[in-house]
Amino acid sequence: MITKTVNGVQQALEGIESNMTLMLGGFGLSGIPENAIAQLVRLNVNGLTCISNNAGVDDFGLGLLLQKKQVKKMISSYVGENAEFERQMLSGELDVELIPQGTLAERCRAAQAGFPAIYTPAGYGTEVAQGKETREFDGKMYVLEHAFKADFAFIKAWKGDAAGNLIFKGTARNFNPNMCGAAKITVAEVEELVPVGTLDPNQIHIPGIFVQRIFQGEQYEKRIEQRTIRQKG
Amino acid sequence: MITKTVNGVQQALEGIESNMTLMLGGFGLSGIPENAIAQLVRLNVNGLTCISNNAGVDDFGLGLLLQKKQVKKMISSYVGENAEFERQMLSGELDVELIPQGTLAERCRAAQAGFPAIYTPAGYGTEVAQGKETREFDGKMYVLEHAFKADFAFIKAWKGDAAGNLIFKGTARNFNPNMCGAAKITVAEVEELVPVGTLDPNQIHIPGIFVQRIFQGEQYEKRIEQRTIRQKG
Amino acid sequence: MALDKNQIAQRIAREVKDGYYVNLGIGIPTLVANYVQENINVEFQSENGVLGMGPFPFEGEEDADVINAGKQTITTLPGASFFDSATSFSMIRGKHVDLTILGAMEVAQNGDIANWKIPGKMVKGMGGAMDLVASAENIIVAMMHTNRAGASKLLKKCSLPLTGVACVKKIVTNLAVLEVTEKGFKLLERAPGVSIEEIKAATEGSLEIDGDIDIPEMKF
Amino acid sequence: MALDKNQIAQRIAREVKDGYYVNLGIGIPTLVANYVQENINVEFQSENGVLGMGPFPFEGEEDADVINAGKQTITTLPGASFFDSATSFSMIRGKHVDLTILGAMEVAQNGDIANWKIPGKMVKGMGGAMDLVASAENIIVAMMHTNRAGASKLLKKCSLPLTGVACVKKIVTNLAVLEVTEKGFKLLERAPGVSIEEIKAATEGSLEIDGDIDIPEMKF
Repeated sequence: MITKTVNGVQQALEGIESNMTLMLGGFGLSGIPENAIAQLVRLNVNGLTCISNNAGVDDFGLGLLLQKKQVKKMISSYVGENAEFERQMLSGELDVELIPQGTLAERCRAAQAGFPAIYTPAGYGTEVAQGKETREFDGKMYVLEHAFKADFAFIKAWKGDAAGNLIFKGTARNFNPNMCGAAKITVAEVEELVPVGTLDPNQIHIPGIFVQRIFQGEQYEKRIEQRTIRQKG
Repeated sequence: MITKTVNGVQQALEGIESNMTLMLGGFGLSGIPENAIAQLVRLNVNGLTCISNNAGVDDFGLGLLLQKKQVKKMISSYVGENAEFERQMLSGELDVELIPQGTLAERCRAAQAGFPAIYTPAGYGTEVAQGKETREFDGKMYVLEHAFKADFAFIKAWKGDAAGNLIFKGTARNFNPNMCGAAKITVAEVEELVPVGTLDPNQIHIPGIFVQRIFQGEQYEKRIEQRTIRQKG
Repeated sequence: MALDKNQIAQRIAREVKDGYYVNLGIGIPTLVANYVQENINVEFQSENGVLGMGPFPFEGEEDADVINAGKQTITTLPGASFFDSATSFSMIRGKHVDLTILGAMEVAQNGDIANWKIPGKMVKGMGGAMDLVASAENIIVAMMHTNRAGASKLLKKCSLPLTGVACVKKIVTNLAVLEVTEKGFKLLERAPGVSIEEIKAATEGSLEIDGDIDIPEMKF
Repeated sequence: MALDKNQIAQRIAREVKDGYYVNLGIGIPTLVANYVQENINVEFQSENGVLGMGPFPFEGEEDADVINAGKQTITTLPGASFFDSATSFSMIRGKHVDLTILGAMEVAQNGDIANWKIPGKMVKGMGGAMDLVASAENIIVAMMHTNRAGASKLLKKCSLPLTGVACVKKIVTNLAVLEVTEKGFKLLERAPGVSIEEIKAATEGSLEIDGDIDIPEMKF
């Protein structure tokens, strides 16, 4: 078995440099690589391009990197919950490329799976398709979208083992599996690193081959953005 | 919850007609839809186009359909274990389109996921690419391959529930998940139909939305093609 | 009398048929779930990766790992499943989701929709909306007939950047139910007590009316 | 003396490095697993959907649901995983598999490979071979230097229909280890006791030899 375990978040992020392109899993604040983000803040690398569906909130998630002006460009589908983000975007400090959510997922998957580009109907006839090749198949129009190229992918999983195998929980899965193996180096952090052989080979969401480094995160806040409840009875 | 359960294999195959295009899961004889194949033989539909990685053996799997000359065309990656197949192919009775295994999987997945076509490097510069569009991305050449269009997909899973959720076992998974939702009607047969709520929502390989009909197969032979063993001690 | 948001949702719920997989956008569409007929089977998909969404959790049972696309804590029903984002949009792009209900800033009489960007204002992004409108077979828009300034949102041509082209099939507003046809917005139903004249006045796009007297009031 | 099949496999095993994910084709490549150094960590992938393959099962422990791409019953090792065919070829196409070892009917001096079809004979199909050779960064061919008729299998140009173009990096035969370079087949090693003249005679393609005396015999 090939071992992917590293000794904590410091070793996990070795090789990170300013101006790199990063993929970060998560939807809203759910399933985000909290420990890797904290380490990016500590390392104070900047000029980063971040591929992530959302941009966190002011004081959590990618918002922490934005506060410290470490991000040069965001590639996201929705960035609506972050005042500092808004300020930097409107002032022109931050470059933002908004792309459809399904296109974001599939450009990651294309990188993971060795496809150079995909044809998707999303965004045809809109400004998202401007400057891009479009093409008709069976009477429907599609836009050619290219696979992402990233240096690091930061993944948050629920459980994992030393072989790099990952299991996700609930909707914290989201983009995480699609980003595994989609960058030069995939770093997975897990809530629980379990002994090899504990995970059922039949029930592994991401085989270890897609992961280069794995560690158990020191702690997880797992903040809830919209706490919606109903009354009992 | 939307219920997909049908009353056995007869109801599962309602609507099957001669000259249809079918997808059939399985690799070798592992994970093949044994009950659906038996019913296709009973219904005696013919002129079928079968998309399936392999063609079974003389007296099992798709070989049963070939024996009865129900198949007009096979789209497969490897067909080497079947004498009747060879006879029909060499005599010109059977049309055979051989395509790379990864291309087969991804043309199914494209149909499932609403992609019209994909660019794959497999087969570039070979006769597989003849007459097909080729294109360079980043200095590497790719072949444009189109999504399959099929009438029925016959899937074999290990466990499933009335919602159509499926779990596969071991390497019997193979093409089965990629064919779910890739045809107009997806028919899943399972070894065990379990009560809804039994399957962990986190551990479902194929969500029920990709399946139209599900039933528990009457019996499974699960024949082994190459029984390889080692000696104890 | 014009409908309120809950009544719009209630009217749209009648479009949700037995056996439908449905994706609900944020806002009025979310309310539709409250009004779906109890004797039919429907499953709600949320594009962040869940099928078989249930109601909000009871207090103390919220799970940060179980949310919907609006980032709200949710529960799941028996038969539910979780999956990754690529699989989620395979369901959408592959037309496995039967009905998409979403809000809009503008709809054009050819079915174009604009609902993600107002030039000069902070742009939050399209999220999954562009994938949904580019792929869904059946798209219903839930919105007010006019904007806050009183201007029609049913236009000859959208003025805002588009989310998708020629994709909207039906619109339910506070005033009317309309179908997008080759001739423009075909008036199907009026809100109770709302006159055809009122609807005409609030619709900038071409309004197609088959015999004025026959336009029925909405039923719930 | 020319190597036998097991010795070819044994020599190739030296090319398998610590941390490699390896895909082994049918035939001689399958034997490579028996000779991998014990002190390194390697995982074997089989394209039908398993990573972390172990040895054959003990009698009575065969499982029809656990096979390799050769349709043989296998076992899995701790840390193994099962997956679908699309994911399997994502590993291959996405260059996550480090090394592919496969057999060939012919290899050309530019790295072209032919191993799936002989015109006029029954064609069994390419299986996963075309995906493997089109994608792998590192491809080693294991084969006899000549065919049964004694003709060279290392050619200027393949005569059989190709499986892939300009993809083979290294060839290990019963006579030699050769690298595919811009100048042709570069002779790296000789089988013990096999002369350079013998190798020259058995190689139809351009053979590049850096100083005749220095070509070492293979080490195992």
